[in-house]
Amino acid sequence: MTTLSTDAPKSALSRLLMAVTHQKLLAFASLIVLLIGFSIASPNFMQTSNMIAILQATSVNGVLAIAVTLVIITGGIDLSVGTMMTFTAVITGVVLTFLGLPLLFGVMAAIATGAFCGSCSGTFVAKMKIPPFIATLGMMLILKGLSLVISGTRPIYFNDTPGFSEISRGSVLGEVFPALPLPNGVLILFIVAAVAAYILNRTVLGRYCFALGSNEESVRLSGVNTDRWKIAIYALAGAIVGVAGLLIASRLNSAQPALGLGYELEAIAAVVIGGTSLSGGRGSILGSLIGALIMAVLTNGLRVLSVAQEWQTVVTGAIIILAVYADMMRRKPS
Amino acid sequence: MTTLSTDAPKSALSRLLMAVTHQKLLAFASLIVLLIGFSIASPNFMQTSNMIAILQATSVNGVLAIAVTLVIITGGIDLSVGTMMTFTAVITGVVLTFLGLPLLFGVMAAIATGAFCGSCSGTFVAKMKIPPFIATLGMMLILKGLSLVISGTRPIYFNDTPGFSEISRGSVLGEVFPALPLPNGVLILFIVAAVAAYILNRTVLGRYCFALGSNEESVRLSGVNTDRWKIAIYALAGAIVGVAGLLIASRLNSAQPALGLGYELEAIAAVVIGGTSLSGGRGSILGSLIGALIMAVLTNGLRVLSVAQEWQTVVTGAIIILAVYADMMRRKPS
Amino acid sequence: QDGEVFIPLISKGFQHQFWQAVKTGADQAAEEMGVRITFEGPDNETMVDRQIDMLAAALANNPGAIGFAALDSQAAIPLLRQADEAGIPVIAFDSGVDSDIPATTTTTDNVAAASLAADKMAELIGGAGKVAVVAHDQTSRTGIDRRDGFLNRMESEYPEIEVVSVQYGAGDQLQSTEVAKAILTANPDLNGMFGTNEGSAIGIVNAVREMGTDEVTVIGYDSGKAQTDAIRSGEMAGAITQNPVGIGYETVKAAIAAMNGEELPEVIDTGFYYYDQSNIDDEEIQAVLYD
Amino acid sequence: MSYLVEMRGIEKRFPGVHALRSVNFDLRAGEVHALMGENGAGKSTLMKIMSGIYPRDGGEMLVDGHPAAPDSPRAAQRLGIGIIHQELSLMNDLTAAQNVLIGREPRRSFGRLDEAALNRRCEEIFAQLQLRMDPRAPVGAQTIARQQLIEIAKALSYDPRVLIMDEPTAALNDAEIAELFRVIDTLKTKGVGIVYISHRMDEIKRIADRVTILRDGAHIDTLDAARTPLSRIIQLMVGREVTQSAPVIPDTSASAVALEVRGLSRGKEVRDVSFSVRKGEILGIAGLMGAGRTEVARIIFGADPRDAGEIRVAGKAVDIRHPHAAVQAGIGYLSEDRKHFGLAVDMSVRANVAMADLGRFTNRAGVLDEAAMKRTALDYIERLGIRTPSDEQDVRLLSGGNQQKVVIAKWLLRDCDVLIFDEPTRGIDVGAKSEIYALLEALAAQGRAIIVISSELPEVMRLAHRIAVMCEGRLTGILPGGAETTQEHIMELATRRGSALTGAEEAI
Ligand SMILES: Nc1ncnc2c1ncn2[C@@H]1O[C@H](COP(=O)(O)OP(=O)(O)OP(=O)(O)O)[C@@H](O)[C@H]1O
Ligand SMILES: Nc1ncnc2c1ncn2[C@@H]1O[C@H](COP(=O)(O)OP(=O)(O)OP(=O)(O)O)[C@@H](O)[C@H]1O
Ligand SMILES: [Mg+2]
Ligand SMILES: [Mg+2]
Repeated sequence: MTTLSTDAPKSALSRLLMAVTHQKLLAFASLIVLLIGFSIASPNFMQTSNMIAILQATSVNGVLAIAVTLVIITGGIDLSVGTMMTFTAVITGVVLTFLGLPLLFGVMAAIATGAFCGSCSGTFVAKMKIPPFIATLGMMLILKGLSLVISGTRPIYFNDTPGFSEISRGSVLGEVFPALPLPNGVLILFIVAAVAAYILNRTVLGRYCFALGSNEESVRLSGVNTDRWKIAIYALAGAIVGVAGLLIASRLNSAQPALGLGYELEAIAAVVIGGTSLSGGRGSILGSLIGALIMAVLTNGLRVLSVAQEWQTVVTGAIIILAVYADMMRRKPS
Repeated sequence: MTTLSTDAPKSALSRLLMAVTHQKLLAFASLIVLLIGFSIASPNFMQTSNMIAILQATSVNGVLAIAVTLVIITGGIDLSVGTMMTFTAVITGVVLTFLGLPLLFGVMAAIATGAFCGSCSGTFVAKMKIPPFIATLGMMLILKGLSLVISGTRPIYFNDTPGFSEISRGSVLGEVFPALPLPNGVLILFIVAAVAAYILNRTVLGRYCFALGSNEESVRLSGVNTDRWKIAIYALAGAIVGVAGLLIASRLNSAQPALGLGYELEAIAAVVIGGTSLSGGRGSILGSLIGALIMAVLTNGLRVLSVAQEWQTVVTGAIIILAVYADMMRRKPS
Repeated sequence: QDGEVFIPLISKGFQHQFWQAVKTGADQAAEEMGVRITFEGPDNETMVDRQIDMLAAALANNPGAIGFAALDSQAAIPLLRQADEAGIPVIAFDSGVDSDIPATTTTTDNVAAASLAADKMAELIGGAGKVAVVAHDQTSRTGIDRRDGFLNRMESEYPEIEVVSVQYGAGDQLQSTEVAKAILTANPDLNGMFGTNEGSAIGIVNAVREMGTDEVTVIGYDSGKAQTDAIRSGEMAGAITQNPVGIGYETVKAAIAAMNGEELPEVIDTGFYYYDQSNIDDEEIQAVLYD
Repeated sequence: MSYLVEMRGIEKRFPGVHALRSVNFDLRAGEVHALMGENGAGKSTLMKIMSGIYPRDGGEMLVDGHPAAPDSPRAAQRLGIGIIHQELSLMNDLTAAQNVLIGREPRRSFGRLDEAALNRRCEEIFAQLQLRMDPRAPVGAQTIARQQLIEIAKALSYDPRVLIMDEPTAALNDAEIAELFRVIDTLKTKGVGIVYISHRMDEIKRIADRVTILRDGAHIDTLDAARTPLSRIIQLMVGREVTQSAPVIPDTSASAVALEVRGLSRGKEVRDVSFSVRKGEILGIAGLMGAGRTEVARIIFGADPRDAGEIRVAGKAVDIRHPHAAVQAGIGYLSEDRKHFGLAVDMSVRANVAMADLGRFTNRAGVLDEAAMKRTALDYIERLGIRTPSDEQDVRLLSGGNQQKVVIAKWLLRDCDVLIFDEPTRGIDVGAKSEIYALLEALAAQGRAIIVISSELPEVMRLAHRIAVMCEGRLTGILPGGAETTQEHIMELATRRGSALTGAEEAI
């Protein structure tokens, strides 16, 4: 019932703890239960390398989920994140491989492309009053097609930019603390999450995010230029999608133009499992992060257990429902 | 502002005309513009056989869109329609091919299975208070897995039930009026649409559909057993999905257990293009039908024009946005 | 446009490199023989009814002949019959259609190709040990044939080799990477892995790279730059390749022959090859690789 | 004497709020029992317990002398208890008839609806209320006043033995109030017991038989309405004397014109409206329901488009197409519908107060200064007496009147040169009302131009320096404020239909 957005300033750690205990307790508890369950079921599950594998598997979906969280809190939805991620990767490929520019330009191109695509969706929604579902569905198709057109329907490899695959695979942290060989991709996920949470809870942009989702008309009648803020939020989400594009391109050392469809549902699912309401006005980055982790743990665990693929799907569906049900149960008395 | 639901009783035809002119004018106009445009661009487009192909391509998505419309009007969403359709087809396969029961049992099994799955989703939403997005996402996964489990991951063919493929492919109408060789599948789509529109606008169930989407709390405070009605609506939607399962199984003369993912987005898109609001309370079956037709005409037309496949996607995305924008423009002054 | 011969090819997919290579071959033939082709396929190999809609739209355009790679051969029969009645020859490609309508089928034997992969795997790991399969699809014809070809060969010929896990990554490189990593986690003593298409094979290579294990023998399928690079660098032991360009080329060629009423063999086998570091630069192999 | 309903020692706690402390309340058949108290005193909470919406934490409730504990609205309906809620709760996409008879639709076989019978029954109910409304009219397109009437019709349609009315007249004006009172009289003669909550003190004298007063969640007294002077009731409610003063009308003829509108038109709702307000002046706009006052304000504020007309702020023509343009030009507008247009109810008091002026709390990097926002919010909570456990409470959880105060705080903070208040004191208690009047007067004294739209004539006459009157979209006249203008003068202009327009010109 309460949102993280309105808490008084406290130390970051105590806020995190508070959030986990008060807010996300059960989504978090579901995560713990899953971890314990899988550890008992398979001795191979709880290894450092597998934990790192899970975190790495979370990184792309986690970043996408963070982007979608912002849009969902405004009361919208973004179906284009999957193909937009691919599109930013393809543009990065054009900049780095076709044009041969230095790494930094590729990074900037991905983020700028994402922000631009996001602001297009935002304009459709805010200025042209197209329902977010349709605006971003259209964007999803347009970007999917454009990725294929620009890349000539073949992958673009980053072999000429040696540092590129380090973006996700290298481990800056591991170099400093050899005991903590966390891949950069995971580090980037956490940094994006921290920045997004800060923006959401501490800045005007974040405030309007919640306000638009809560009651857009009332915000408009408060004399706020709601259109402009909405476009800004979609653009920010797009920029974050650009980061996801970098992560996936770096991990595959290539821009795969056909990839991307289906990632949007997974990201939205992570957001909703994390307790963000699809009707807007409520939600948190931490929740989405936990949601994305739950999904990654679930998939990884079932695979490590070698559960037959068809049953994996059934079990995943059932656990998603149960996890959210547990969360609902907790909230009910309030 | 107005809904089809609230019209005074008039003759069916005049209501239809009124609906088209007052309500869906622009979605309908978009459809006409597309038809004219494609006819001019390709002489092969406006042939009887191609028109029938378009209608047939609409039939499955149209029926799914009708099912989703009911759920969306209550303010929910149904992501499970695609895999639920497959699941009902698989169960039909079990009944007809594995058990060798007569055709009628297969038909009843499909519809009953759909209604049962729908009432499960409905129970998750109404009783367990799980957000519809998650409840039906879970169902989507569960049913996808179960279809594979039950079928043994291979298609079930209906070769032992000769009449089965007539359900969608035969033409009762064509036998009576040889000039009108409309396949049964299309006829069934129209019948389902007519029945659903009747239920929506003329029965208590339909009334509560709109009422729940409009203000659920107020309905509850009026002493209505909202949970029961909500479950009933999801079950009805499920039964309609069962019809779609029959149509696709009959068209492919087989139950394809892996099919279904992605159909939900297309159905929802048809609904939204048809003017139904995702926030509930407003919408019409006719609109969803037109929405499904727009999508089928678009896809078919671009193919007949031999547009390169990657550009087809781009154009489809852009036209969907434009069609809805045109519709918004019209509504603005009101 | 008038008088021009038009041959639409309805494939099983579009975006995958394999299908793009088929398209390249078809385009080549079309250019050489002065016909116009289109090449279309659904997003993934489950969308049987979407493929039927594509076939229907293709028939509306008065084609001279049709190339068709059936996702499910039974489902398309009414439309194929319609084509037959209209005198439009149908050429099946990639996999056959259970019907005598197609004038010919240009294909490779996926089962035999996967059996060859099993033989090579057995040879490389010394006839005993644990292997796993990352397949691209659980229900499509190619997915089933390649998986079963490999599994059956292992079972019948190499009793010492245990297949510990078969999982599916939808041909998506990222998903296949996660699948392969989970398999490696669950089976630290794994000796070999087989990926049934390009995406699956690259996924395995990625997983091995990210997990830092180097005792695993990887055998792939199809080609593509990442795969040939992995073979050159030794990360992948070798791979099976079909001749997708040849399939596309032969399909168009056969279509024109059929239009001209020429006699065609029942099956045009375009063959498959195993390639590794030793023969990757051979002319014969280079001709069938794509990237 | 037996009671219809008797509540004893009722306790209710919310997180941070002890809303009811051992409250006693009883209701006889055929009486109107007024429930009075300041904003947040616990009136709505007590009634929600009676009607089965909230469970009680302690105490007992007897219906017809038997213990009862309705645990749902449906259970309460079965006991014969009906309620008209303070907040509108209608299904906007449905028609009036569909709303009124929700759950009790006339049916034919197989769950088919008998829409004709539905509309007929609804028409009958409307006829009882002498309400002229098409049962087929969609509710979402109605003004709040008419929505309120639909809520009343809905409650009546249950034929309750106990009818709770929680501020039914807050959105109504005199004609409809008179109609409502007539209906109440009929109900009384039928033996229905009525609980009546209102902040309009004059109404208590007109219809109440007994009065119960709550303060801070505690039962203060139950008195005979006829024998207790109003001033005594107010004193018991507020805990102090509230003095009513006549307006002191300053001479503003020399001040600059702050806002001038000329020939404002939009469809049939607003036709050729022209007026001006000077700095330091309070202009009241009176009129009957649907006269177009809200529409004029929304057009000036850029919330709705206009067909024709010119708006000048401080002498300069401005082109206002969006509310943010209006705010930039120095115009603020407080909407009459706080729930839909005034508040983000899921957000905290602090966030809502700052909403219209976030720029003030933002540094160049876009980071918000929470501490400053907290200080400001606490300051307004103090100044306006907003009853809330903290500035971080969700606005949704405040009582209706306190929510209204939050909206007022929001616009006071924004500090515009021209402020338009549409029904600013809707649902606000007497004590707080006089505070708000004082605030408005202070703002005017600082040189702001203020427009107050109100359906309460006494309020307009108490506040306004000049009174503009509208009827059917036209401005029919502008009267001077002060003692010489009477209610009759205003009503004469408010009912002057189109044909009499020429006469109105002279009245200006
Ligand atoms: N659901 C709730 N959760 C928390 N606090 C609540 C809730 N409902 C009411 N309150 C608090 O209980 C107190 C009593 O509220 P109530 O709505 O009964 O006041 P009221 O007398 O009806 O006031 P008004 O005249 O403004 O309508 C208020 O302080 C309010 O903030
Ligand atoms: N949301 C709306 N949709 C349709 N018509 C409306 C709407 N709001 C107001 N109207 C109509 O516009 C006209 C002017 O209404 P407006 O609300 O401006 O009057 P008002 O003088 O402010 O009266 P009130 O006391 O009801 O607020 C009326 O005929 C009313 O029915
Ligand atoms: Mg109240
Ligand atoms: Mg008004």
